[in-house]
Amino acid sequence: MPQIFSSSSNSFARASIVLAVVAIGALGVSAWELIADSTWATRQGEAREQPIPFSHAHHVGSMGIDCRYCHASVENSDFSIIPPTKTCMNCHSQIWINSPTLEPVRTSYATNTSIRWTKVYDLPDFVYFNHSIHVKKGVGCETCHGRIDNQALTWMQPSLEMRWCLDCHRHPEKYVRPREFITTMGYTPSEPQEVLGARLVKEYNIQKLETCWTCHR
Amino acid sequence: MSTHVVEYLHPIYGIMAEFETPGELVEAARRTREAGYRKFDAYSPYPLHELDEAMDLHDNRVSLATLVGGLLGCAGGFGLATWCAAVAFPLNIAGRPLISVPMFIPITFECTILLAGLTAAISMIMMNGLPSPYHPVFNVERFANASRNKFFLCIESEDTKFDREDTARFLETLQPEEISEVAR
Amino acid sequence: MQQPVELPDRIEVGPVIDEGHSLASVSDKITGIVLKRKTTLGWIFGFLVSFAVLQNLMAAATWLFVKGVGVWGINIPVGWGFAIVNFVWWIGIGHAGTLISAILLLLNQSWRNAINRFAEAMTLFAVMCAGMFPVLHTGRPWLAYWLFPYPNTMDLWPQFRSPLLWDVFAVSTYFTISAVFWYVGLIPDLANLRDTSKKRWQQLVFGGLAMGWRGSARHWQRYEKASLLLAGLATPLVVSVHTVVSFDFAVSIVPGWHTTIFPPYFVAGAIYSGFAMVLSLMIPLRHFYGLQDVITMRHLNNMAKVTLATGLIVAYGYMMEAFFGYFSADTYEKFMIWNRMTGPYAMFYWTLILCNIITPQFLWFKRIRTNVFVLWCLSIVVNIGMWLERFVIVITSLHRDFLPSSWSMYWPTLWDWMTFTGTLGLFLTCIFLFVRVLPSITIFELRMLLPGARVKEPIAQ
Amino acid sequence: MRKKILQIAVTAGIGLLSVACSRLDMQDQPKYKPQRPSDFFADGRSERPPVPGTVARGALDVDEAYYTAKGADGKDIDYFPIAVDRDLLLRGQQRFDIYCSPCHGRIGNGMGMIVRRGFKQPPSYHTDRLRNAPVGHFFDVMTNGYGAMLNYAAQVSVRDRWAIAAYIRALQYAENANVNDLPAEARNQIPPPGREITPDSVYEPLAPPDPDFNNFPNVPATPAGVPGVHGAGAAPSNQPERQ
Amino acid sequence: MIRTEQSFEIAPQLAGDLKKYQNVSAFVGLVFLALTVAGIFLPGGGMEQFLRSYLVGFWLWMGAGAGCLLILMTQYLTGGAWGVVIRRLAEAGSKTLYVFWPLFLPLLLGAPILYKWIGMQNEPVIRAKSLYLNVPFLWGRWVIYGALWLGLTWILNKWSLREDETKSMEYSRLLEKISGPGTVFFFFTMTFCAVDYLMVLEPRWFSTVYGFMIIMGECLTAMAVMVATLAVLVRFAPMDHAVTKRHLHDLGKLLLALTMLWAYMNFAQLLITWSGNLPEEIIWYIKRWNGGWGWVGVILLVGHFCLPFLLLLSQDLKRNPATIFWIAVYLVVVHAVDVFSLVEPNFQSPEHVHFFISWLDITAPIGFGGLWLALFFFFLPRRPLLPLGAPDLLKALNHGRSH
Repeated sequence: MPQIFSSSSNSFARASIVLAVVAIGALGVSAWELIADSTWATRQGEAREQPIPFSHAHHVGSMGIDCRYCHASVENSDFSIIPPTKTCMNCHSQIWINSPTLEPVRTSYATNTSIRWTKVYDLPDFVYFNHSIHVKKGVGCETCHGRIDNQALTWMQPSLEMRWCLDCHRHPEKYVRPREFITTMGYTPSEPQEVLGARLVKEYNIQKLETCWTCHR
Repeated sequence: MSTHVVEYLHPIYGIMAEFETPGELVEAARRTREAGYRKFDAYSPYPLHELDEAMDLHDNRVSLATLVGGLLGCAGGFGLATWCAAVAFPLNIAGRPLISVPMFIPITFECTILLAGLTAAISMIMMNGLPSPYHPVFNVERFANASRNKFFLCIESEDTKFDREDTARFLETLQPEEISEVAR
Repeated sequence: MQQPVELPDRIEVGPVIDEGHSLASVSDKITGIVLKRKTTLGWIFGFLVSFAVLQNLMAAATWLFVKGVGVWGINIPVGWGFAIVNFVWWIGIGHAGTLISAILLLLNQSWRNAINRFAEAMTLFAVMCAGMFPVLHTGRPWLAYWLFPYPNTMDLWPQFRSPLLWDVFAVSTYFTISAVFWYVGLIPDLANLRDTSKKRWQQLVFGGLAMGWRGSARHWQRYEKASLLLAGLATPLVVSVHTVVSFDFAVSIVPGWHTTIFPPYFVAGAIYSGFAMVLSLMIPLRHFYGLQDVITMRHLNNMAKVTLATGLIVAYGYMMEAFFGYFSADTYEKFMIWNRMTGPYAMFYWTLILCNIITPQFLWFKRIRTNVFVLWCLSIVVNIGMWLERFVIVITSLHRDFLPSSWSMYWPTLWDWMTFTGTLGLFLTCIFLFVRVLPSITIFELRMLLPGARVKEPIAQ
Repeated sequence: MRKKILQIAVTAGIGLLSVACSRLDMQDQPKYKPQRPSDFFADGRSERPPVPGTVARGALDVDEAYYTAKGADGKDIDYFPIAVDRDLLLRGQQRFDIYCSPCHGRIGNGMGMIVRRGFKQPPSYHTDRLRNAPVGHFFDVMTNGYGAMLNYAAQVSVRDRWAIAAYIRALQYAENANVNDLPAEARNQIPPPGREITPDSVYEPLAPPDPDFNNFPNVPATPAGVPGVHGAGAAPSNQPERQ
Repeated sequence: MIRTEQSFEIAPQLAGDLKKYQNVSAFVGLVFLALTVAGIFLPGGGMEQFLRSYLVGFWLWMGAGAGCLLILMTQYLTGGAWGVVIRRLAEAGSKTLYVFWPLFLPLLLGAPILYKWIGMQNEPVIRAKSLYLNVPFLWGRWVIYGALWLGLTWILNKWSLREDETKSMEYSRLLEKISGPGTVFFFFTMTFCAVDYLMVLEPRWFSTVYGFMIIMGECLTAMAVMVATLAVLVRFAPMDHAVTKRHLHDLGKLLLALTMLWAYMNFAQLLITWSGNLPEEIIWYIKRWNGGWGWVGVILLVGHFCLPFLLLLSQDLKRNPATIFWIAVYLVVVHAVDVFSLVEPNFQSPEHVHFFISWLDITAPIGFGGLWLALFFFFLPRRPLLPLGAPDLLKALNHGRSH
């Protein structure tokens, strides 16, 4: 008998084809896209453990210390340094000198060894990023790093995905602020951002650099 | 010639006649159509263009679907290239214009072919109601030869003119090798 | 009334199918190869050898992933080495299949019917081998999906003004459409296998793949239409694919690459090597499976003629390159052609001329065309010649480019050779599996060639 | 990176996983970027200090007064070795607010935020001792530290130190200023009595700052009447800076 | 041998018609050629303009004859029903070369006026190719082309008639044998001919695909003329019962294929030259892109490719003699525009590009067309319209009748 399949097999065959197309075509692709874009993959917003539970919320938020007090190279260098232990000791040679939490700092200072901080904003090595030019063109610390004055443990505010970079590179007028408010947290523009941004773009001569070699060099 | 008529409790799918040569099948199909039957089908191990005329088959929907697919592919390919190069990711490459029409033609062409080709194949399969691994005609023992060397004609019970006795008698006048009833 | 006129009724060419076959006999002969024929020792031996050679690819690819593309011989200025040579060679071979199927179907060439299935399968396997090289050449094959346009976190879209992207579209479209065309052609034969096989698992597998094909006239009508449409679409597609491959070179300004004849000349070269490869494979297949009655002398003769014709177009291309090297009066063009002929790779150039232009001239003689063994040897020579052509185009144009300070030599490393031979192994492994598990000749189209298959014989006037 | 983990997983899924997981991506390349650890050097740092005695081309600190604030007699100088102008003062104000105000307070009274949290209170600038101290003294303290205060040489550049010193002088001057010292039009802008100076209000910039703090011109005309300014214009103001 | 009662004689009415076409063509041709020659002395003309327009008209119709020769050889090589039904048309077309080859002479004599390279012997670029580009060799090549083309035409026509008379396989084999090498040599000579008379109009420019491109255009013209003629012939004996719709369909497909090949070669040259953007190459397109010439390009893109492509896709239009006739005629006309745009834009400086056309550019193609068609209709009825000795004649006659 040439009849090999039962009468239910027709629906089964058709359903399985539709299912395969949906599963592979739609779900597979979108799932991959969702995973790659998820905070799980990018580690966006995830507070990272550090050798010392340093709190920006305390130092910036309640003490009002300016960002540049510690990250002193941000205006002049492509790299904004994580401060050397000596910078901590500027104050902690006098206050909290017995705190066990700060023991690694004292040890580091005494033995001249580096504290190994965990890098939170870790750009891929094939990306060239220059802090000083961003600061100079009116990109506030807050624009990328968020309300750091509220972060007890530091987390990454943006996804650091390329499209996040490109968004600002294509539309800087949406983000720039006057230079004197660079380190201001909770900054609100004094006039509508569209007006201010457009003016600053002109005034600071901000170019919309989108070529590959702007960042990948 | 012999006739096997099996009594089924359930209504049957149709009555099937088996022929030895393609000429007989074409002639049978022509006469079946002339006799007023509409819901019937001929089965052959290779395409017989004469059957298209004999059964009055003029289905151009595959061509139409392919044309639509091709046009969509053409517009889609060119649109994709233009959108990517001029809107989503405008980049100066060696001073070429963002919309470099000559350079978009290869991809427009490939997309046209891809979509048209896939549409042709998929629409053919879908319009043929495939996949249908189960089909009543396979219930006939000798239908295994339909893909090998024999020619079959099946008048379906859904035809308004169908009558189990009359149709069987009609098929016998076509002088087939064998007549069988097809279980549903 | 006119005087009666005498017309010649000579049939000069041999039959496309030997006499004595009937509908049942062709069906049983071809399905028998898949269903009944015992797996011979020769097949097992051949398969194992191919599979062993395939391991070269596995090893070479693994090492490539471990170390990076530096294991290959490529460097500045020859950044496109074996990978591109082999890519173009394989994709060229992949052209005969669809060409035979599509163009000959459009032209109603009945001799196509016996060889198209096999040639199409060959196409698929060759394109598989071809596609592997650019992907490996990227250095990070696991990111190959970046080549396609899809919304991504980089906000990046492929560069549609780059011929390399055209290549991605062309090759993937070609593979898809070839696979679809091949599968659509298989459906009626799978139904035949389903109905003929006696083993339950075979019935299930073939039955599932045949999707319940039952040879209905209504189905055939749409089926024929779809086949014709696919053929009509595939024909320009074949041409476009190698055209795009030629654009990979020609759109640049490297002397030796940037020349307008590249598109037609590449397409001809692809068909040339493709037909040569079909001959190289078809002749042993025909011999070992006793298919002399369906793959007749006429097939071989015709394929030899197509090979000769395309070979002559390729020769025309070489001549034009040489002539315009002189006629351009351009320093770089002149130097390029002179360097090809007398430079460090001159040996390759002259071997290529010998293999691609001089040797195939024997095909002018019918005695050569119908001598199966000599024809087979010639087809191998052409395959080697076409490989050398790509080597000469890629390497000699790059290794002496504009700046003499960056001149260098290119030699493939062991890993290059292993990758290349490995793809040969992959190709042959697939071929061996294919001839074992699927009908390598289109049965239903073969039936149409039989004398009794026509409803009425054409009437002479 | 988790993206790498993903890629490893996918790669494994398609059967391409090899021993080379570390090569799966170019996110982490075997190269040194700032502050990246190193297995090669004994101290574990990739950043190397220059060999002692190295002088970068064009960075020879020949001007003793400018770089050390010491005169030929080894005592702190009492003049500014650079031109002092409005831009320098504004720069000094900004730098003071960043680096000094946490302890010294915004007005230099020694009541900064850190002091309120237990740091030893520094002396107010508005004592006679400090009012009479030579400007070189402030520079020297910033460069070498003083008492509980560690040095700020690494954080504040030489030029900025002079700018801060100038600003300290301005603070001292302002603290003892009389309303009559102001020009007539500025006098009108003094807030009416009753508005107190709150910590919030001192956070506001005292004057509209120059937008470009980093590029302030090097040799402007020297304003008259600023105490402690001597030898204006004679200073080697284009000296490269030393940390 | 199969005896058939069927007539293969040319119907008397058709013979009369052909005679009439011949006379009308000859009249039109001579009048317009005379006008063209008069253009040397008339306003809007002049010697150089005359030579340019002469080249436009001459190349279009010489190409039609050469295309017929190539198609004649090709059909011997490929076989197939389409070749059998147009063989006699191709033979008649190829014989026009007997007259058109001497017509190269005005171009050769006027070469110093028409071809700038002759006056540029001191320029390094021209000197570098002086081995090829010199006047004696130009004449020499003309002789070589003539010897080869006329020799091939003569021998193919002769053997074809012999095949008819003797019905012997010997001649069929000879025809096939000569066609192989003949095609090869024709390709090379026609490529060099295109270089000699067209490419060097822009002395520094070169393109390797040029030969292919020109030959495809010639085949297209030739095929269009033959299809148009066949569409007329099918109304009369013997073609009325020999040619089926299927034959027209196949020939229409070949027209479609040639249209696509023409477009393909042009696109290949355009894309590669445009993306390379090298000064010595792009000049050719700059002269055809700016100053109004771009519209000629648009006409060619739409008129020479898009429109015929879409029309020829339709099965019904291909099968209907009336429609395929007009499509074929249209293709000849639009190809004249192509030849015009190959020749005329070269005569302008790249700095000052502007569209221009002389009335001679209209009269010359019409004049040569009349001459060509007169010759064609003169040669056509000299032998049976179908090759009665062709081995696959019967098969060809049955083509399209089996179902």
